[in-house]
Amino acid sequence: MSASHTDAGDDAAYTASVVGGSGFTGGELLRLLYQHPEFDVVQATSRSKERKTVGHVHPNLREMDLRFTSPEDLESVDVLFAATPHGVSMEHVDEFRDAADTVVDLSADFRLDSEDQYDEWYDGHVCPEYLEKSEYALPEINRENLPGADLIASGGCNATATILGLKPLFDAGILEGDEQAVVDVKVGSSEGGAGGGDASSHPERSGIVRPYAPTGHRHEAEIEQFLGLSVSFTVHAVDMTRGASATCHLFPNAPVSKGDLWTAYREAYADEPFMRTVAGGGGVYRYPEPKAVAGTNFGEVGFEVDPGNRRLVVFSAIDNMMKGSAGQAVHAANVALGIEETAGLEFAGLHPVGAP
Amino acid sequence: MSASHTDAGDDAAYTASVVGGSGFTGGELLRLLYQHPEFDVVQATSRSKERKTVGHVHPNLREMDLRFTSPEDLESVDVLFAATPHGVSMEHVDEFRDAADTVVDLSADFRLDSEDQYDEWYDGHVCPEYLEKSEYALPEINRENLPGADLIASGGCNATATILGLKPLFDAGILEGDEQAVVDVKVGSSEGGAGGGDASSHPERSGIVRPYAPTGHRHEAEIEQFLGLSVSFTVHAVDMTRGASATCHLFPNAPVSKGDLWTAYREAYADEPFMRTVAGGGGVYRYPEPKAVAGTNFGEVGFEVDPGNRRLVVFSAIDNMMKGSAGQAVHAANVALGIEETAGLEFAGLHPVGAP
Amino acid sequence: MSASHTDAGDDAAYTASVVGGSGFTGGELLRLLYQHPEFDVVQATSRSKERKTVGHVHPNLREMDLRFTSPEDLESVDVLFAATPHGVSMEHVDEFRDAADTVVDLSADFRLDSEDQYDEWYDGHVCPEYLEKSEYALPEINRENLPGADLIASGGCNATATILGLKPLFDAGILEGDEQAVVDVKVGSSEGGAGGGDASSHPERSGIVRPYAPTGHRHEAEIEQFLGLSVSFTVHAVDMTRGASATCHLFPNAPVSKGDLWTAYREAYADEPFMRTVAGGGGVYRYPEPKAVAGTNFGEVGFEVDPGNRRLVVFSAIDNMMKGSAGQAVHAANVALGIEETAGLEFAGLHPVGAP
Amino acid sequence: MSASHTDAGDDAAYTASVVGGSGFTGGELLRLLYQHPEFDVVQATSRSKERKTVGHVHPNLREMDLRFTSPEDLESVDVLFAATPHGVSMEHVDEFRDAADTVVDLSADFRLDSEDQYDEWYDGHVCPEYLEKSEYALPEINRENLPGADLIASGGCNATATILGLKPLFDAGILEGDEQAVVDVKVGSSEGGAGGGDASSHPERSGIVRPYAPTGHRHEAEIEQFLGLSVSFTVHAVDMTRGASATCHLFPNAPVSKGDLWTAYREAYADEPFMRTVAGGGGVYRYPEPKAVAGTNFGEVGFEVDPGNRRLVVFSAIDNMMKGSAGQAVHAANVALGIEETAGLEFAGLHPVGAP
Amino acid sequence: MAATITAEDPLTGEEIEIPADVEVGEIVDSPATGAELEVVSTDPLTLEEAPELEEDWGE
Amino acid sequence: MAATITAEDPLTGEEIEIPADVEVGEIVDSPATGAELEVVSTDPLTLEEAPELEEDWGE
Ligand SMILES: NC(=O)c1ccc[n+]([C@@H]2O[C@H](COP(=O)([O-])OP(=O)(O)OC[C@H]3O[C@@H](n4cnc5c(N)ncnc54)[C@H](OP(=O)(O)O)[C@@H]3O)[C@@H](O)[C@H]2O)c1
Ligand SMILES: NC(=O)c1ccc[n+]([C@@H]2O[C@H](COP(=O)([O-])OP(=O)(O)OC[C@H]3O[C@@H](n4cnc5c(N)ncnc54)[C@H](OP(=O)(O)O)[C@@H]3O)[C@@H](O)[C@H]2O)c1
Ligand SMILES: NC(=O)c1ccc[n+]([C@@H]2O[C@H](COP(=O)([O-])OP(=O)(O)OC[C@H]3O[C@@H](n4cnc5c(N)ncnc54)[C@H](OP(=O)(O)O)[C@@H]3O)[C@@H](O)[C@H]2O)c1
Ligand SMILES: NC(=O)c1ccc[n+]([C@@H]2O[C@H](COP(=O)([O-])OP(=O)(O)OC[C@H]3O[C@@H](n4cnc5c(N)ncnc54)[C@H](OP(=O)(O)O)[C@@H]3O)[C@@H](O)[C@H]2O)c1
Ligand SMILES: [Zn+2]
Ligand SMILES: [Zn+2]
Repeated sequence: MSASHTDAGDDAAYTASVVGGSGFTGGELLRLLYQHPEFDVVQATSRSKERKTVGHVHPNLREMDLRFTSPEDLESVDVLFAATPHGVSMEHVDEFRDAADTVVDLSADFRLDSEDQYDEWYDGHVCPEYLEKSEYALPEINRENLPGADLIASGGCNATATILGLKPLFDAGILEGDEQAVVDVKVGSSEGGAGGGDASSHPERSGIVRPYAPTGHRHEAEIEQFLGLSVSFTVHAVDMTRGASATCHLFPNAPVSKGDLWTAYREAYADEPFMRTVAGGGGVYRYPEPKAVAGTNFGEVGFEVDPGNRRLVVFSAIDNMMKGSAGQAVHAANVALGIEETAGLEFAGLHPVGAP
Repeated sequence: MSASHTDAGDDAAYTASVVGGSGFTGGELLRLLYQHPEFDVVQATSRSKERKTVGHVHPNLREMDLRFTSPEDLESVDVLFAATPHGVSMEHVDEFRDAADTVVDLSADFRLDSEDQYDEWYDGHVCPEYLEKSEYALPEINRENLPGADLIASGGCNATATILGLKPLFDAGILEGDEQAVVDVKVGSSEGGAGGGDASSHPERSGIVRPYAPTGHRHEAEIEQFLGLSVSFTVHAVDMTRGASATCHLFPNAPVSKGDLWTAYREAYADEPFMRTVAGGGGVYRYPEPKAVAGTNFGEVGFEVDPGNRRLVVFSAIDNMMKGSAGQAVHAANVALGIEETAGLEFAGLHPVGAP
Repeated sequence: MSASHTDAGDDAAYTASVVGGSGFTGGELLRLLYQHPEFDVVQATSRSKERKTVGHVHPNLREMDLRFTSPEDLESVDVLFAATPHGVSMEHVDEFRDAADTVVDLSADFRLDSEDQYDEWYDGHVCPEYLEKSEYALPEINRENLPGADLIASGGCNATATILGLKPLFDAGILEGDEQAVVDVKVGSSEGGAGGGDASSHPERSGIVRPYAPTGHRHEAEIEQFLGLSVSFTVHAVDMTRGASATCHLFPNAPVSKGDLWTAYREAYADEPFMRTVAGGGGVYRYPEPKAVAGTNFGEVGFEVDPGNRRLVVFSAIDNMMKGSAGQAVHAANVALGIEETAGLEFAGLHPVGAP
Repeated sequence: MSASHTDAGDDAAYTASVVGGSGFTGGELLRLLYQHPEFDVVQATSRSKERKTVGHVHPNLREMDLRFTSPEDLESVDVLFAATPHGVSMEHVDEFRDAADTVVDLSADFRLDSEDQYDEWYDGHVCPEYLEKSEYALPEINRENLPGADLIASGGCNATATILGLKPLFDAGILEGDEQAVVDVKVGSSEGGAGGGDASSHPERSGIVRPYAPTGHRHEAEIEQFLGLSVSFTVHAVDMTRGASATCHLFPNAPVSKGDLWTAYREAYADEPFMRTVAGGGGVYRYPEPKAVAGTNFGEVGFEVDPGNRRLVVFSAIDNMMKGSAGQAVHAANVALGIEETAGLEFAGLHPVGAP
Repeated sequence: MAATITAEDPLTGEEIEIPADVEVGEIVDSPATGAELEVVSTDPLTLEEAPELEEDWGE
Repeated sequence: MAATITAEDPLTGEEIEIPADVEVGEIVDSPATGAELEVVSTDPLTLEEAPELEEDWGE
């Protein structure tokens, strides 16, 4: 018997399955659900790893007694988490909903509100009728609509980082939506998923600062949908495995002080269990950093004012695999089902930690 | 209120303090105890960071509502953990024992049995009378003596990795103690502690394979004490922050098969909650690796036979900050106090994870 | 005798010394001058490493037969390179000029034109009379004034990256100076120099995206001086040792096409021996990256247009130790002395290379 | 015109081609030959990158005016370098020799002396008649046979590191061949070549200490052939891109002092242009390290004695892409053709440098 | 989860659980060793180690 | 833990807890901002931001 065998077994309130369990976010879902007091994982799918143990792919889960099965044979569960590439869930959503009361999808397939947006930013949508029904997972902006939701769309990692950084400014009226906004994002290699190509091999991907989405990143759509702000978005790949860090350069219409900002962020996040504001001060970790939240569901936000340029800089850092996907998905499921919000998500992270 | 505020408060059975709480292993102790159901942390000491919050130094613990105090003013607690450099605990052990019923020391000060060994490997000892009383923390080799122990010496990280790798071979009679044994160790930068010098600056320490203890490493003493085997020990620094990986090249007196080895390791570790045997097979993670256990209290051991050279190779991997120090210390305290062994140590680790 | 002993000995046309030879850029100067056909290094100073060999500090220069001496005892040379922290050269400039006909300073001490600027951005200046006499080293913007110059100020690394990226846009009239300009910079750990503090230890510095100059970076002054553009500047530390990458988010007054941009950059850099334009195309390396120029004196610039946001994104990448300091300094010295511009600077760089 | 355009054009004495020019060692060959005073590169082959420029794949060679062509259409040259996977050269050796007077092969195909060895360690050989004719490239052990050689086999990178470390001990009679010898090797990701699989993706390959060849590595054959010593060989992958570091744990029949060792290594390498002995002393870099030779053709060797275990530890470090393959190949070609040995190989390396 | 049956791991001698519907020629992995095991017969259920292709790194 | 008293964080306006025995001139840090705060008076207890030395990186 193993230490991590906190598998709640018969005590668990809900059964769960993970479609796409051999992928990176699928592995994180399995880890979180396996150690979650209220979930019992009964299925993980993979086409390429069928019959192999979960530990074969995810070495941190060697203790888990589960083998991948085909996504063709979905078992009936309370909650199905889908961690498949864009396009898969929209194809299979009816099967998913037949198999489970609640479907939580990590892809972009149900994040946007209208078919038009999918036509503009993606390659259209095959079941636009679900777009109205689905709820965006991020509790910090959509908590009130999650209880009882049966189709939940977990946010994009870079969009999540950006939205978490900027939302308090809209709530406080510091931003109104017509401002110039540059968002310069730095991400780790796990954002690319387990697939990877030439550019993600270790020799080519180590030590880089590589513009991978210079313009036109699809997460602009989510940000605009939720904040009403059109952002100039650029994403760089840097040398870490986990982490998304968004630096937002903003030009508010009226001057703003650090005190105003502290008030705005306190208002927004003082009661949020997973949000921290870090804005200057002493020591090594003075602003948000992905390292400080690696492996956790925490988000860090912070800011600095630049009066000379009438600029406001907002920093936001998350673990793309946690707050940016699997952790957000479990958080939303907790809220949807009425479970304690932080259940299964308490891990505080590590210090020191290298390039997690 | 914070997600990681699993601080057990009034429910916790035991109070605890951490002397040396601003250091690397001290930070890990704080993290583990903070999220431990049976402990309530009431004090963390630091001379250089007095009055600063714990989160000032350890950004993963920003939620923790505790400030460093001076080690001169120790509060009364049930268990005092000392995470100070070699030599400090032996100077202060009487104060520590006055302040606490149980003292768990992470340094080398109480690991060896006799003053002679300290004369040979260190610079002597100032209170050798405690050497007989103290118990080595590693439950896998000393579980039966831990219940009720009031002075516990947590093992050296490299010694722990080596002992865990080799012990099953002694139990099974495959090794007897007179064999040639080369142990080639690779470690991360957190082994050096928070101090660091020129050699541990990022530009000088990145990307290295650097022989840092070519010969004469003091952990040889612990290994010999517990296994009765004299090992040829060499330690290299490599580019990771957490992790110790020991490769043991052994020349048994009689031929040994993989089947024999599987039997030996199963006998030794099948019931151990934190030990995994990983020896060949498919996928990416076929042998023990520090990445696979980073952030956790797990140890991985594995082996391969090399009949052409009549050699047996044993691999062992741990997180030096966890199984190699803070995790081992908490594990031993759990056993000493009769708490569930795995309490507070269930974290399964992350995948993927970079250079944690 | 050694392979790298291309030390030109009696054939070399000029003698040179390096003040601050034990530092990071000082080490690069020594390497470049040692292998330069027209220079003979006769002195390298260090107070802390006096009497030690150059190879003691810089392991790549173990073959070099030179020991550090005190900066108090400067020898007479043709060219003195100073690679000391800000403030040292302004104190010692008269001694430097007594010792050498040509002084090339790598610090910020002689980069700005007026005492006012030093009052605003630094802590004033002790010999403002030299500010008019000194020439900025970067040949791409100041080649015509370098021949015969006797006091040369090598540019700031982040300023150099930014200026190289933006200058073609001013030459071509695409930018005029009144535009909104956000410059988001990512730098490696060697920018901090050999000193380093807590924040630059390997465990704390690995795997980071850390805002280290959120606003108010002093390089804004250089950029404004040369381009007449006020930039909103933010610098992040990321996990590499060498490299500075500047992403400039610009909002030109009139729309601009990729064709216009190709023309502008071709005009500016087609005849420049060290500038490459990389803007889209296939393969792994489609935009400027520090990895692609690591160890070299090359600069890469590139761009992308974002019509939806009326934005122009310019990327610029250099090795901060080369094009951003030591390489730029030698390049300028070559031009000043009438030596072949590329002499000693031909190294093409490495592929693959990790986090150089 | 470009800085690195030291392409000797009409002055170059020899024409050269690189078969497998899109691979990692092929790229290094192109870089070295491009900047070599005596070579003019006329062809680089790639099947998958046919018609693309060399710079498309190797960003450090963007200035090079050459496109990949098919290996089916070999041009006539003085020297053909083959940097293809094991098995390709033995299939095509006659075509290669038709196209060129001198063939330098980087694969294992012509390194061993007899067909028997290929039967034992590889999958046999298709043209064993060449095995007697080919010369091993490493000048440090085979310089006298290289002049005029027309088929040259560049050594294995791990074998090269080991042989360079141990040879002085055989020359000096310190080792005789019947000793116990453990060789524990740590290598970077470029050893795997540009292909790579799941295990070499950045997320899976970062921060590892991974046993990739626990036993039975084929380089044992080369080592035994040249030293007459059977070595217990284990190879680990660690987090760097370039570099191979071999730690040899040896048990000599008679005691040996550090003085004896210094004498042995001085005898062996004092006149070697690319070998350094580094064995203790002060500073950060006290023993051989791959970082100290990254990007160069240098090899570092060093040692320490462990009288307690009657052990001798030898460290050896090279850049696998240079001294371990492309550099060694060019070095051998220089010797074979009577060119200055160090021509084109003078680069001294970088300091600081991260994980090159 | 789908039905499972037990078989002996040919490497370690342990009893392991594998899916009940395996067919001859299928590959499953051993949870203890991670090794790939080939189903060489279903009656009696017999597994054998399936040697993976050796990687040929860095030679 | 030792006794604490509350004071107002001059940066954020929040009430923060600091050790009861602070003296004028001492530095404590603000838990919310991490900023260094100097005790400029104890009666009434008043804190001011203590500007840290700027790092002078990479210029
Ligand atoms: N990685 C991140 O940081 C991140 C963050 C936010 C959101 N997301 C989103 O989360 C989703 C998963 O991302 P990831 O990074 O985990 O990807 P990944 O590592 O590539 O994993 C994809 C998973 O889906 C499975 N799969 C692929 N095609 C399938 C199909 N047609 N039917 C059923 N299963 C299929 C794969 O396994 P088999 O091929 O073996 O079946 C694999 O288990 C994506 O939509 C991504 O955009 C990812
Ligand atoms: N790092 C590892 O992987 C590892 C593994 C196994 C065992 N260990 C052992 O664990 C112990 C701590 O290691 P570490 O890596 O955590 O070291 P560290 O990061 O250097 O921390 C040392 C701590 O001790 C405090 N301290 C130093 N001198 C003291 C003194 N004279 N009195 C009271 N406190 C003092 C320091 O804080 P102030 O100076 O501010 O008081 C700091 O909090 C060492 O004995 C080490 O050998 C470490
Ligand atoms: N690092 C970069 O990427 C970069 C880029 C552009 C510009 N720069 C500029 O280049 C200069 C050097 O930077 P660095 O990174 O090479 O710094 P560094 O590594 O810290 O080296 C500084 C050197 O100056 C010497 N030194 C310090 N104080 C001195 C004094 N008062 N008198 C004489 N020598 C003194 C030091 O040696 P001793 O203390 O032993 O004498 C050392 O050799 C700085 O002005 C920096 O802003 C650096
Ligand atoms: N990497 C090292 O550190 C190292 C060290 C010592 C020795 N070596 C040896 O050097 C050789 C090359 O290694 P590498 O790491 O450079 O490999 P690599 O990166 O995989 O490159 C292999 C090259 O060979 C070409 N190629 C593959 N199959 C071919 C075929 N059948 N006919 C013609 N061309 C073919 C490939 O291009 P296309 O497929 O596009 O034609 C590519 O250009 C190997 O034999 C290796 O063992 C490598
Ligand atoms: Zn690193
Ligand atoms: Zn890395």
